[in-house]
Amino acid sequence: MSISHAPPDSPETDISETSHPNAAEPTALGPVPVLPLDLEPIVPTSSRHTRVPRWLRRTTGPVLLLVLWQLLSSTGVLTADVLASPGRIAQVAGDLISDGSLTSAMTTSLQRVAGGLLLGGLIGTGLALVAGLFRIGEDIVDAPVQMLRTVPFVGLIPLFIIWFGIGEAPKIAIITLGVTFPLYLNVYAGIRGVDAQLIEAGESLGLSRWGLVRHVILPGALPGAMTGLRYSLGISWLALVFAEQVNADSGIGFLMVQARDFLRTDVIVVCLIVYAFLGLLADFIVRSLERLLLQWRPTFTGR
Amino acid sequence: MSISHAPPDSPETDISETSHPNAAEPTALGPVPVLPLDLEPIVPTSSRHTRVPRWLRRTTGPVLLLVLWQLLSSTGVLTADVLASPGRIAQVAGDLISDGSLTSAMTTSLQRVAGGLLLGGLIGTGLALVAGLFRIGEDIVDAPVQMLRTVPFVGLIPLFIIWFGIGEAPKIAIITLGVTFPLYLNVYAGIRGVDAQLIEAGESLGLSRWGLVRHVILPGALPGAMTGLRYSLGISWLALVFAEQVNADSGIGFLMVQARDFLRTDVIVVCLIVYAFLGLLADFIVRSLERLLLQWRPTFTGR
Amino acid sequence: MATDVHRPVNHQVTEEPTAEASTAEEPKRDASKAEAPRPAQAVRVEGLTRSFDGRAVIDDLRLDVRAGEFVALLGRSGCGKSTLLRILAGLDRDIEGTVLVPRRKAVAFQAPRLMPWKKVWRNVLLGLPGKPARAVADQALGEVGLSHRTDAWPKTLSGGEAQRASLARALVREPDLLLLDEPFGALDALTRIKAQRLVGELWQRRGCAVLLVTHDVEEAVLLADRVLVMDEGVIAHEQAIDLDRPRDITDPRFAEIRGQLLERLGVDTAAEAA
Amino acid sequence: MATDVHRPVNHQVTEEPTAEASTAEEPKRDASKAEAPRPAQAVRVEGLTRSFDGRAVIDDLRLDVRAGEFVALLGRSGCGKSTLLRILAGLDRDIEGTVLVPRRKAVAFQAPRLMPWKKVWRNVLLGLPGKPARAVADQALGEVGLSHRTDAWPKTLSGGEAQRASLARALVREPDLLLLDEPFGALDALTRIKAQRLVGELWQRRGCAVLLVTHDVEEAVLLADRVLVMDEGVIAHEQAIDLDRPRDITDPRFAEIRGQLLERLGVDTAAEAA
Amino acid sequence: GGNASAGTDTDGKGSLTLNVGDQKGGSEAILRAAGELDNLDYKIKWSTFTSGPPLLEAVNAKAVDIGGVGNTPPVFAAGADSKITVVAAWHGTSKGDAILVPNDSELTGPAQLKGKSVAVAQGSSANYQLVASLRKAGLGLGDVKVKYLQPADALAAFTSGKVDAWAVWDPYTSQILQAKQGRVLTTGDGITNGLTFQVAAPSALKDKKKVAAINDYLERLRRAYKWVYSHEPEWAKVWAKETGLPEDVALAAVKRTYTTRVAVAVDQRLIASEQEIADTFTGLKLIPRKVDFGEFTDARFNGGLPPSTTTPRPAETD
Ligand SMILES: Nc1ncnc2c1ncn2[C@@H]1O[C@H](COP(=O)(O)OP(=O)(O)OP(=O)(O)O)[C@@H](O)[C@H]1O
Ligand SMILES: Nc1ncnc2c1ncn2[C@@H]1O[C@H](COP(=O)(O)OP(=O)(O)OP(=O)(O)O)[C@@H](O)[C@H]1O
Ligand SMILES: [Mg+2]
Ligand SMILES: [Mg+2]
Repeated sequence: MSISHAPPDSPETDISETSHPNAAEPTALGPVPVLPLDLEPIVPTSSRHTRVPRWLRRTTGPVLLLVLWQLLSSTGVLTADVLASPGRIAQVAGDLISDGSLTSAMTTSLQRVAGGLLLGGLIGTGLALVAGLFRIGEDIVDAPVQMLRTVPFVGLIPLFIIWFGIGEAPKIAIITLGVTFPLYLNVYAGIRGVDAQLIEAGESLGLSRWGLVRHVILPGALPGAMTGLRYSLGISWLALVFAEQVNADSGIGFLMVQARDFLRTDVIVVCLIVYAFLGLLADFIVRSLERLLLQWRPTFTGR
Repeated sequence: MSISHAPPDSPETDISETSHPNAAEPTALGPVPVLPLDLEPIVPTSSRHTRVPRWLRRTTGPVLLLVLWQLLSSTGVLTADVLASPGRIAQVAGDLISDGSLTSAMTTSLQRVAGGLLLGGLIGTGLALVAGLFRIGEDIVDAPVQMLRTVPFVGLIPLFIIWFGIGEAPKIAIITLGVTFPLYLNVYAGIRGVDAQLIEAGESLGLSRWGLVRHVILPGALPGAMTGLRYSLGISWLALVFAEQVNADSGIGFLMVQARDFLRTDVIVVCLIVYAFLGLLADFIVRSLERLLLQWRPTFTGR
Repeated sequence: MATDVHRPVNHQVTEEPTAEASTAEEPKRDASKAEAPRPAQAVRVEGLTRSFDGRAVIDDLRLDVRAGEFVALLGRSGCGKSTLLRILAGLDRDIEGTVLVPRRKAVAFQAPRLMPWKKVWRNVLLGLPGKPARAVADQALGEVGLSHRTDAWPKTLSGGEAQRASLARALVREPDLLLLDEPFGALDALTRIKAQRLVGELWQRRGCAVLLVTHDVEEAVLLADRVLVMDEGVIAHEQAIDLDRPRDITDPRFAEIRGQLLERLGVDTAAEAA
Repeated sequence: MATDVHRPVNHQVTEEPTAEASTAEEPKRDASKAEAPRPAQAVRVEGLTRSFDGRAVIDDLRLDVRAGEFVALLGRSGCGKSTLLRILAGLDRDIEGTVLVPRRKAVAFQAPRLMPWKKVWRNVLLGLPGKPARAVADQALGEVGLSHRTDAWPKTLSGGEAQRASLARALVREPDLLLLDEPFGALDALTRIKAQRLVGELWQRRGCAVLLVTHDVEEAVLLADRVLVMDEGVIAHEQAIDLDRPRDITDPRFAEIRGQLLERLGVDTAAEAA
Repeated sequence: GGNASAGTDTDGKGSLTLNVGDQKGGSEAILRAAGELDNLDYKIKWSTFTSGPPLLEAVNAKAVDIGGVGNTPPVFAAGADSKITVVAAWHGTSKGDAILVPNDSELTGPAQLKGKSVAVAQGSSANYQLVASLRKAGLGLGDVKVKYLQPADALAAFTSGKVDAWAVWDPYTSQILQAKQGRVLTTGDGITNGLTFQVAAPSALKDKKKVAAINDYLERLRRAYKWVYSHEPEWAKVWAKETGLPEDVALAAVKRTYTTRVAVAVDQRLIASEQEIADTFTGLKLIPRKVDFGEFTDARFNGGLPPSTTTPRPAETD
């Protein structure tokens, strides 16, 4: 393990010579004389650009979408039977709200989603913990979950009807299923991504197995879990489209499927917009959670 | 910033005294005499348990599932009309394979999936890069994507038909859509999870913006991207169930939907099993990729 | 492959090394041991081998630390000091050989390894038995000069602050074996002296065994009962420091021991110039 | 809020500090400057302020470094040295005041900050212009004694190895301003001397300005043209080292300067005992 | 449930509960509109399904005792050997089953469909109608480009000109015609049997009390259908509200299809016409085996109903 000093004709000297021809032979007494350097200022951030509030900037995208849609509609590129104009849709939405069908649909669906989210959250995180924390758990749990997660809902509905009947149970089961897998995948990946050094530190501090999970592994897996949650929140509503095909007469998924069956394109679009808002809402919830739970995390925030 | 020394009656001394009553007053000359300690051995891993090869351990789960199924079937808990026995399913699968319908379905679907994965991969990662790397990109891209990702396929199919016709294009578009979002979410989260210190280091090394992306941000986002890929691989096949409702006459999704419409529970189960295998395959692919690309990562691997 | 750890304690190990067990590099087994006949052991390591990718970083190493002994460990960068510490802490079990350590251990790692998701004071309390009050953490942090940063997120600490937080976290544990991996490396002269004093005081009050990895020979001589030099995977040199405490840097015997150790580490003291 | 950085260079700043600009803590402006009349500047900092959560860590700081000058920066742990370095490196722009630095800078951070996904040698080459050959990295790593670990993943390096890799990564860049944040903190005595020598040689050959943050006063006096002591957010003390090079630790003037600096840092040299 | 019993999903009182599977704007709505849900001495628990196949899944799973579906889903259920039994039937015109073409299409008859693309929902009644219509015109399914599309998707394809024709049933037919988005190329008149069914679970038919309830339920349903004859606008209004269809479309569909339905017996002729459908699908390999549809019928609720070939009431629009 010796340190060799670069001879004067080493490749390293080449680099310096090509880039700065004035960097001449070293002297024993001090640095070589240098030409004046071009200095550049470090520009403080505060003087760089004015700040537009966050929420305003984030509405840009949706507003742009809306403007595009209105534009296409009014120029006739999108004809009414393809996609009704925002105005028309707003009117239909107004009708749906005033006759209470949209609100009641949302209420019904919300209950189902809440149930499914709760169950799926528990199962997904639970399985992820088992598979993430223990090798043996991984061996037993992971492969079946990886198999089940790609199994389509539609194929399972008949089985679910047989197993769970046609009440609320199969609907919640379907949502649960949808919620479970994204959470599982992300929490599992999160757990397996926790820095081994921190685990060691936790062990050396005398944390019990559960303490290690609670204080080290779960917080370390939290960023991953948040991504999973973001996905799950979306999926839980999407699963309604299937869940509410089974003996439902209200709910946003039912509304959607019914509108589809009776060719009510405008209602479909209203549903799509409701879904889009649910997506935004989910994002808002997760962002708020992240701000709260991940404030310890100094990471890249974009330029 | 002064260092105060604990007086003898400080709470800290309390701790030591309660836990080790023999830790008496400090002396100026050296440590206090101690009683013999109970030493415990550090047990080497190699002597702890014998190793079963990985693939064998991972098959435990699926095999257990299979055994359970066969058991339930043969004991009559699962009657044939609830879920046919593995034997019966194997026979149906055999028929489907021998008359070529399963193989041709897989070939057709595979092409669609490949197209969709490619497109969706590009779009998803592209959008994630734009939103992840630039604040302005996030402001414009993220909200619309968060909206779109929760929009149900079924509602979009009519629009896709109008835009893309009823050939292969809408099918690939649907798969693309399905693939895009998990990749987006995970790559975006991955980018935003890259350690700010490493970004700084990269900058200080004189990396160009693109160099920073390539050498720091993308590798840092890779673990997240892998989770996204795992999800996307699954979704791409799931999306077939919708995609192949649009003017398809072969494909695994078509087979599935057709079986459902014709109440062919046995065929449905065969399809489900095919899907389960696809899930395992996806997992295998991602695991291999991870082993290759994430070998630099010393993380928690379970006990 | 692994040495059976359950074999009866080999009587020859503790006090009277046989000819074939003592290496040529083990001179002066010495006075300090003679003072206390058959004292309690805090660490017993024998035939320890740890390889990375086939390269044995620790190779048939033997180490005994008496209970209450303060041992300093010197050695080239990369010679395996941290690896040895991790093994003693029970964190690396991919080993061959016998390792016996007390149950209550505390470690301050070379990198601070604070949990980024816990405020500094919570990091200090992490893993302590019972429900320790925040005051415990506040006091420990006060002792290392971090009173004003107890409520900070670890990632906002300066290098030295993080190192002190990590040190406080180890010291508050009151262990039987304290493993310190270059705990003062990132501290300025004054803070370092205070921290050294703090460790010295804990050691005296608690009577725990301490294994201190350091690159600062002066520090080693100042604090330790015995200084070990690690090289080529074994303890290549051992030096008892039989100076009275408190020790004086200006003592000529101090300078002599320091010089000997530096020479062992390959530094030609006369040529210390840039 | 921010000082306008585009104002014409204030002529009074460089050489003749006005009465109100020079603090009481700035004695001996000195010989070394007199040798080269109006030399080129490598760093100009004026009125620099950096606050975290309302606490000004750097508070109206003023700093000038001549091109080719070797400056050492001492200071209590947590006094803002790393913050200053990050600002000079252009990594922290949340500041007020004027900061002028050359374009070609290289930094060795306090923590190694190697990209964990790149083998050590790739880390060294990262960001170098052109397509540098691996030999360039191999040589740089060889110089810091890491020939045998060029192909390792950063996370498998020991603490000192990682620090040396980070140092090699900075040195290979041949910058006009070299910013080193405690680059030798985790190195044993011998390796440290070699690394110091390496930095000294690069400095002499390249003629770059160096700002070295260190806690080792001896090291500072050994290497620097000028030693700064930071305190309370400003450069509280400045000391030109006008000893001839190569410098001799045993020189009484050396010991005197060292003693003065230690005193500045709050260490009572007579009380250096545990 | 419907408007009256919103939130409860059950009607009537008593110890016995009849689980009835329904589709939106189906049995529950018509019974309620006709006032036939009063004075029930058993409970009816309604379950709503989006289409026939899932409803039959529920029947097969014994989750539903009885439910109403069109003429094709039972054939597939039989093909899958599901546990279902057809217990009642209505016969209406097949004018609602139509092959539609865009207004400006050059096609004038089914024979000209050769080489054209036709949208159809696989396994629907229209699927059979398409096959039968082509067969009558001397063509096979292979002579046209069949595009399997669900109605909502087919509508998009049809209106945007991606297909040349669309085989579909009411109310879609009425919707297209009402919106003047297309015209009828040919109807199912004389080609499809125009039947709709009530299908019960065999397990329910083994339960004496349930049989009695089913009998009563069918009686009420038959009365309700008769009620529609004289209350078309009223029924159309209810139906439109239930399904979200525009009222004019609903009224047109009611006149074209609904009011033509007469209750008929489950007899050999009925079995034969369903058998034909089954055989056709078996020929197309959509059903894996030869089906004996007779095994899936039960004639005990026929009472004095006329034979299944009874002419339906004439449609009021054309
Ligand atoms: N996981 C690993 N895989 C491969 N080599 C490793 C691994 N961990 C450590 N090493 C190597 O083992 C040797 C000893 O490492 P260790 O961290 O014990 O050194 P050290 O004595 O603590 O050095 P330092 O003073 O620089 O911290 C080093 O050469 C290091 O590169
Ligand atoms: N992001 C931050 N948020 C809040 N406080 C911070 C942040 N970064 C640094 N600080 C605080 O600013 C002060 C100066 O930090 P800095 O890292 O510059 O210290 P330093 O002089 O380098 O100390 P050391 O010698 O210990 O490395 C410290 O008290 C530190 O806790
Ligand atoms: Mg180390
Ligand atoms: Mg620092």
